[in-house]
Amino acid sequence: MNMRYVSVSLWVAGLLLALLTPVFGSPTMVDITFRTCSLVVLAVSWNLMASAGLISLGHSAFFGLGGYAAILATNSAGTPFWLSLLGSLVAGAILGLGLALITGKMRGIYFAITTLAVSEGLRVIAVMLPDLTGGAKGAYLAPDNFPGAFTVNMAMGIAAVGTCLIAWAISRSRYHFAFRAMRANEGASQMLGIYPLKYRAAITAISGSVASLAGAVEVWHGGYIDPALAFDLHITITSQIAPILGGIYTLSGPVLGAVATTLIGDATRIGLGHIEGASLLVFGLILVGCVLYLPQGIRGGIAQFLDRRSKRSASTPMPADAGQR
Amino acid sequence: MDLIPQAFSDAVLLAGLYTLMAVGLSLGFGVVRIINFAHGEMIMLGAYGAFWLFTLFGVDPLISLPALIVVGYVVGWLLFKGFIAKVLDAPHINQILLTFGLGLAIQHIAIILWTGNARSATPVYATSSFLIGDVLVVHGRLVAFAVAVVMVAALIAWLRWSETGLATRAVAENRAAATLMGVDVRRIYALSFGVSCALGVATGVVVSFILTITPFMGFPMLVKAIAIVILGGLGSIPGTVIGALVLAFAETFASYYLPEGSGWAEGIAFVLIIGILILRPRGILGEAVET
Amino acid sequence: MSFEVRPGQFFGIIGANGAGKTTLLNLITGYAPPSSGTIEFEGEPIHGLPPYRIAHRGIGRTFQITQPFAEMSVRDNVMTGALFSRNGARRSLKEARAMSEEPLRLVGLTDQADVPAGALTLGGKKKLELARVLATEPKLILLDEVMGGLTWGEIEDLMSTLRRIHAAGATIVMIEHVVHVIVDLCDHVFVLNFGRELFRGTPQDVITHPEVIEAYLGKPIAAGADA
Amino acid sequence: MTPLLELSNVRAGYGHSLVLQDISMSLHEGEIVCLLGANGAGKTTTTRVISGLLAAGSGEVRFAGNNIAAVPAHRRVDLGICLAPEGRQVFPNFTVHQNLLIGSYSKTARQRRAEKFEQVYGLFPRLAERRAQKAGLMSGGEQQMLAIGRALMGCPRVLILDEPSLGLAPKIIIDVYETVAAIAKLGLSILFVEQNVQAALMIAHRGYVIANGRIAASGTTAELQSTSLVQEAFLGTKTGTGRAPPGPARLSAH
Amino acid sequence: MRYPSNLLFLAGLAVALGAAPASAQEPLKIGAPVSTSGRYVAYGAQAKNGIETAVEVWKKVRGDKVAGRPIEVLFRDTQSNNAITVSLMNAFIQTDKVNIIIGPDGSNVAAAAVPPWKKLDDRPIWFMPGGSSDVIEKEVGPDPYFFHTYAWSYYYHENNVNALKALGTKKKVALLYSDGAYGRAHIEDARKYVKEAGFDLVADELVREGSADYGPTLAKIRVRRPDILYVLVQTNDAIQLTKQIHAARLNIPYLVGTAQTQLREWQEATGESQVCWTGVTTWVPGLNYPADKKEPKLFPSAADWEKMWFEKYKTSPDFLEVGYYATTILALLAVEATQSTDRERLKEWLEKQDYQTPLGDSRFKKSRVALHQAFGTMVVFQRQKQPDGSITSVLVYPEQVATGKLKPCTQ
Repeated sequence: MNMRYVSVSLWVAGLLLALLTPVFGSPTMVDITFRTCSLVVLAVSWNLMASAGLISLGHSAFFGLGGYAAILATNSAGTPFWLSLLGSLVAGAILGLGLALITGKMRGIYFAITTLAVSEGLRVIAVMLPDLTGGAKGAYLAPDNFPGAFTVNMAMGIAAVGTCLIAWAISRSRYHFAFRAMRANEGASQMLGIYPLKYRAAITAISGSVASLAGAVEVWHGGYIDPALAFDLHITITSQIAPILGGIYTLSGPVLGAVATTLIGDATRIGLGHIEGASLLVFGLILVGCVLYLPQGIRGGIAQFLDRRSKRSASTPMPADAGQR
Repeated sequence: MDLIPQAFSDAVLLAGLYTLMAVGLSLGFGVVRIINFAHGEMIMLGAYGAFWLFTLFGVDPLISLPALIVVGYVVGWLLFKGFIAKVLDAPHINQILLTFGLGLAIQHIAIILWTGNARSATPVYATSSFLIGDVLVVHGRLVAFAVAVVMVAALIAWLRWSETGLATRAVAENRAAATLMGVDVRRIYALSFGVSCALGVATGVVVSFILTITPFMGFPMLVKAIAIVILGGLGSIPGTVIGALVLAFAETFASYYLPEGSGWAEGIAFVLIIGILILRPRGILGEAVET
Repeated sequence: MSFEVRPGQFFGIIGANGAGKTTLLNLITGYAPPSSGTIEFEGEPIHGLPPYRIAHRGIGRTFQITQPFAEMSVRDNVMTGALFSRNGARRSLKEARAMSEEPLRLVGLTDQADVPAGALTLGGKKKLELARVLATEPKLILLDEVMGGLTWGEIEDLMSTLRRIHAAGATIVMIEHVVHVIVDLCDHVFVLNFGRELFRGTPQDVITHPEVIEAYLGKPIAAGADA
Repeated sequence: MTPLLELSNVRAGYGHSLVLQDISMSLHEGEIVCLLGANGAGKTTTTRVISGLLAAGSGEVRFAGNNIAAVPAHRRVDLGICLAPEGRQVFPNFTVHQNLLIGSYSKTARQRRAEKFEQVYGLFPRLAERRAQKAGLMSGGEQQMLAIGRALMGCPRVLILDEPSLGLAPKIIIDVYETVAAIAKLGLSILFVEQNVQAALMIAHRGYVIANGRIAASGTTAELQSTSLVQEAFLGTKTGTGRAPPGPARLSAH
Repeated sequence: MRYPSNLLFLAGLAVALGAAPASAQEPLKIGAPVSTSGRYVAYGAQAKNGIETAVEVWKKVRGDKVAGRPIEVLFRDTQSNNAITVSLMNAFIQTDKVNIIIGPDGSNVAAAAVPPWKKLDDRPIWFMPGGSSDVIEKEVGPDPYFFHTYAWSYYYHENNVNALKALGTKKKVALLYSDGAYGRAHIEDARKYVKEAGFDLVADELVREGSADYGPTLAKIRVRRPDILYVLVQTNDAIQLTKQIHAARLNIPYLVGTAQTQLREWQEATGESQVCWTGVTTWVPGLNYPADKKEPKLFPSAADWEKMWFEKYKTSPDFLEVGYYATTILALLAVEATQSTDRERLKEWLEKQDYQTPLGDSRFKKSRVALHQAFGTMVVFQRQKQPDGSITSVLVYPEQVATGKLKPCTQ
C-alpha cells in the first residue's frame, strides 16, 4: 500500500529534524538530537560493515581515533574545525583499510575479536603516550577558533544525514550486491568475480571514516577526551544495539534503533538516576527483552504486525509448503 | 640479582589464574557455541559470594568454594533455561548482545545490593609469603594456582572419564552424532553452561582475596579471558591452557624487561592476538572446533 | 590425471561418490591449489589463481551444495553475476538488470524473480545457480551435479535448458550422477574412479563398458561373503 | 505381523526444499533391507527421518506399532533405533574405547554395557587392538567398523547403516559387508543404505530403490537382481525425453 | 568577562525588591551531576549522601526554605560517561536553569564537565568537591564562578613530602604510579616535591590500572632497596596493590599513600596489610576541629558531626561525604545570606565568608591557577596498630593537629 509514502515522509522528517533542530530547537532538543545523530552515524557505520558480513566489536577504535585525530590536529597545528573533521575522516579510513588488510580472510567471531583487540590496543597506546595524547588524565581541546556550538551541532546533523545518504547510495549501487553476496557466502561470491578483499577494504574504510567523524565532532562538542571513554566498549555496544534494535542490514533500522536507544537511555537515566545502578539495570533488561522478543528489530516487528493485519483481512490461503519445517 | 627465576614463577602462577578465568568461557563456547559476555559477571558474583561469607560469617573462601560452585552451577543453569536456550538459533551477534545485556543487568543488581564500594576478602594467606632461594612466592597466589590446577584437572577428568563429561565432549565435537548416541543435546547445553558459570564463580572465589572486588571487576577479566580463549583456539581446553601461558608469560616478561613494560603489557597481549590470528586464523589449537 | 576440453564441447564427468569429481572442479576454479601439474585455460596457465580471477577469465561454476545468497531476491542474485564478471565493472545496475532477464527466462525463474533466493525449492536453487553463472557470460561453464535432488520433471526441464545454452555456443563441463542426463546431453564422457581416470569416450561407449558398470553398481563380492 | 519399522507417505526436507516426496517402506523383525539409489535421491534423508534428526513434514514413522513422530532423536536410541551415519561421524578426538562407551550412553544400553563391549570387540578384533587409539587417526575402514560398533553398543533393535562402503577400497568393502552379515546373525533388523548395488544385494533380503525422493522399485533381492529396474534407476539406460516420471514399480507382493 | 546588561539589571531589581513574593515561589535549584551508575558509582553514592544530609540538616535547623524559596536538588546520573556529563551540564544550565551546580565526582567526568560549563555565558556558580586533577585547574583557569572545594593534586604531595622531611632527606624514595587518570594526574607533582626536598629518587615505576599482578614492578623496586615507597594509584588498585606489597615483604620502612588510605573501603579490604601506611587527606575521623561559632548547628565540631553521620548511616564518613556536606551547606548559606541567586552576589559573599566546618576552614584562597579553592587543608596520618590490636589513624602532620609520630614499619 502506501508504505513507501510513509517511509519517505519519515525519512524527510528525520532529515529535517537533524538539520533544523540546531537552528530552531530548544537546548534539550538540540542536545537529544545531537546525541541521536552521533549514534545514527555510529549505528549506520556499524551496520554497513555488518551488511558485508563483518561484525565489529571494536567500533570504539574508529570513534576514539577520530576524536584523538581531531584534538591532536587542532591543539598541535591549530587546524580549523572543518579541516580537523576531514583529518579524522582520513584517519578512520586508513584504520579501516589497515583492518581489512590484517584481517584478510578472517570472518565471524575471529574478525570481531580482532576489532576488539585493535580498539584495546589503541586505548593502550593512548594511555601510554601521555606526551602525545594527554594519557589517562585526558586532554582538552584548545581551539583558537571555536566555531560555536551551533556549528558543531549542525556538523553532527550533517554527518548523520551524510552517513545515511552514503548508506543509501551504497544500497543503490553495485557495492550493495557485492556486500550482500559476501555476507551470504564469501566463497561462492568469488566465483561471480567478486574480489572480497577489495570490497572489504572499501566498506571498512567507509564505515571507519564516518565513525571517526562522529568521534571528532563529539570532541568538538565536549571539548575533552580521555582514553578510557574514547575507546569505551560501551560505544561499540551502543553502536550495535541500535541497528539490532531497529533492524539489522536495513537502511532505516539503524536510524530507528538510534532514536529508540537514545530515548530509552535518557528515560531510564532521568527517571531512575536517583537510585544507584537502576538506570543501566533497566537498560540491560530492555536489551535482553529486545533480543528475545524482537529478534528482527523494531522494523521487523512493525513489518510482522502489518503483515499479520493484512493477512487477517485478506485471509490468504496457507502456502503450499506449510507442511514442511 | 637475577630476576629470571622470579619472573618465571610469577608467570606460572599468573597463568594458573588466567587458565581458570578462561576455561569456563572456553567450555561454554566449545559446547554451546556462545561467547558468554556475562562470564565476567559470574566471576564478580563468585567474588562477592566469597567476600560476604568471609566478612559476615568468617567462612574462609576455600571452604565456601564448593558451595559457591554449586550456586554458580544453578545460576548458570537458570540463565540458560531462562534466556540462552531461546536464542540458540539466533545469529551470533544477537547472542552476544543478549549475554551482554544480562551482564549489564547483573552488574547493576550488584550495585543495588552491595553498592559500588571496592572490597576484598582478607584471609591470612592472602598476604603471607615464603621464599625459595631468591624467589618469593605469595601464599594467596599459590592457593589460587592450586585451586586453578585442581579445578582444571577436575574438569579435564570429568570430560575424559565421566559418562556425562564424555557426552559433553561428544556434543562439542559433533552435535548430530551425539544425538544419535542418545545424548540429549539440550540437557548437555544447560549442564555445560552451568559448569561454565560454576567455573566463573570459582575464579571469583580465588580472586576474592587477591584482587579488588567491585561490580565492574568482571568486564576486564572477560576481555582477557576472550583473548586467552581466542589465542588458544575456541573451545579447546588444552588450547586455553596454552593461551593462558602465552599471555601470562608475555605480560610478565614485558613487565620485567621493558621500560614501562607493565603499562604496555596489555597492548602486547592484543598485538599477540592479532598476530596469532593472522598466522593461524583459528588460534593455536583451533582445528578441533569449527565455528 | 590429464584431460582437455575443446570449445563448444558438452563434456560429462561421472564417477562414484568420493571419486574426486568435486575436487577436480575446486582445482580448476581455484578453491584448492593443485599439489602438482598445470591447468590451462585458452592456452594460459590458471592454476594458483584465486577464484575471482578465474571467474574474470570467463569460467563459471555451480556448486554441488547450492550456495545462493539467501536473503537476496532471485533477480538480485543473478544481477550479482552480471555486475562483477569480466565486463561487469562497466555495467550500470540498469544494464545488469536488463541482462539478468535472459538467464532468468532461460531457466524459467522469471515469475519468481522477486522471491528471496532462500525461499526457492532445491530445484529452484539449482536453476538459480545456473542463471547466476549464465549472467557472468562465461566461456566455460562447470556444473557440479545440477540434477541432484531434483524431480524427474525438473530434470527434464533443466536438460532442455542446458541444451539451449549449449546450442547458444557455451562450452559446458558437467559432473553428474544421474547418468542418463550425461548420456542424453554430452558428446564426451570422462569416468573417474578413486581419483584416477577410468575411461573416456562417447556416452554410448561409457554405459556399455563393463568396468564403468562395475564402478557404478559395484563389484560382485566374491571372497568369503556369506549371505 | 506388524513391521518393526514402518514409514508411510513420509514427506520431508530442509527449509523450502522437499527432499522426500513420498516414501513408504517397512522393515520386519530380523530382516536385512537395503535402500538403494543414486546420490541425492533421498537415502540419507530417509535415515535422518527415521533416527529423528529430521522431523517428517507429513506422513507417519511407526516403530513397533507406535507412531514415534513426537519422540526426539535422543529418545529413539532408547527405543532401539541406532544409526551409523553417513561419513562415519566418529568422534575424532575420542579413543576407540570412548567412542564405544558413548555409543552405549542411553539408559537401556548402559545396563548391558559389559556384554556389549564383549560382543563388539568380538566382532571387531581390530577395534579391540586399537582401543586406546584416537579415532581420528584411524583408517577409513577402521572408522567405519567403529561407527558400526558404536551403533551396536546402543543395543539396537534396528540398526541403520548409511553407506558403510562410502569412500572405502573394494577390499575393505568386502570386510565391512562380511561384518554386517555376521551382525545380522545376532538377530537384529538391519536397514542399510547403499550405492553399491552388487554388494548390497549380496547380503540383503529385500531392497527398495529410491529415486528423486520416491520409492522407484522394491522387491526381494532376487527380483531386484533379475530385473533391469535397478540399473535403470541408476544409469537411466532406458531414457527418453518427454517420458512421464516413473512411479513406484512393485515387482511382487509379499 | 562580559555579562548581559539586562541580567545585571534584573539582579539589581531582585535585590531592590528583596524577597519578592513572585520569586519566593520559585525553588532554589541545585544541579547535582552524580555518578549513580557506571564505574564511579561509589563516588556518586557518597556525593549523593553528602548533599542529601546537608539539605536534611538545613531543614532541621533553618526550616524547609532558603531565602524564602523551597530547595530542589536535581540529581542526574552521569553514568560515569563523558558525553552524558556534557549533556547534563548543558541541560542544567540551559534547560533547568539551575542556580548552583555541585559536582560531579569522578575525575574524568569532572574533567569532561568543564568545557560545556565554560562555554556558556550564563553559567551559574559551580562548586566542585571532587576532581583533583591539575588538568581541570588549568582548563578552568582563573574563572570567577568556579569554586573548588577539594584539594588539588599538588596539595597532596606538598603535604606528604613535608611530613616525610621529618625523617631527614638522606632517604631513598621509590615512586610507583598507575597509568590511570589518578596516577598520571599526580606523578609530576609528586616527582617535583620529592626532588625539591632533596630525596634520592631511586625508582620511578609505572603499573597498569587494573593489573592482576604487580609482582614484576615490586621485584624491580625491591632491588633498589628504597626507604620510602610512595604510591599513586586509585582506590581499586590500591587495595590489591597494598595486599601484594604486604605479601612481597619488601622491607621498606615507610609506605606512603595518598587519598585512598582514609577510605573505609580501603581499610576494610586490606586488613592487616594496611598497617604502617600513611595517607594524606582533607578529612580523617578524629580531627579535633571545633564547631563554628556562628553556625554551630550547621557546622558542628568534627567529632559531633562524625557522630551524627554515624547515627544516620552506621558507618563513618569518607572525605567526599564531608566535602559534599560542607559544600552544600556553604552554598545554602550563601543564598540565604545574599537572599539572591545572582552569581555576582554569591561570588562576592563566598569570597568573604569564613566558617569553621568539620572539614576545616571554609575560606577560599587562590591556588596555582584557580581563583577559589577551599577545604584544601590536608593532614598526614598513619595507620598504626594499637596495643589492643585495633588499627587506627594517627595524625602525624602538621604538628598543630598531630596525635602521634611517624613510625617505621616493622615487618
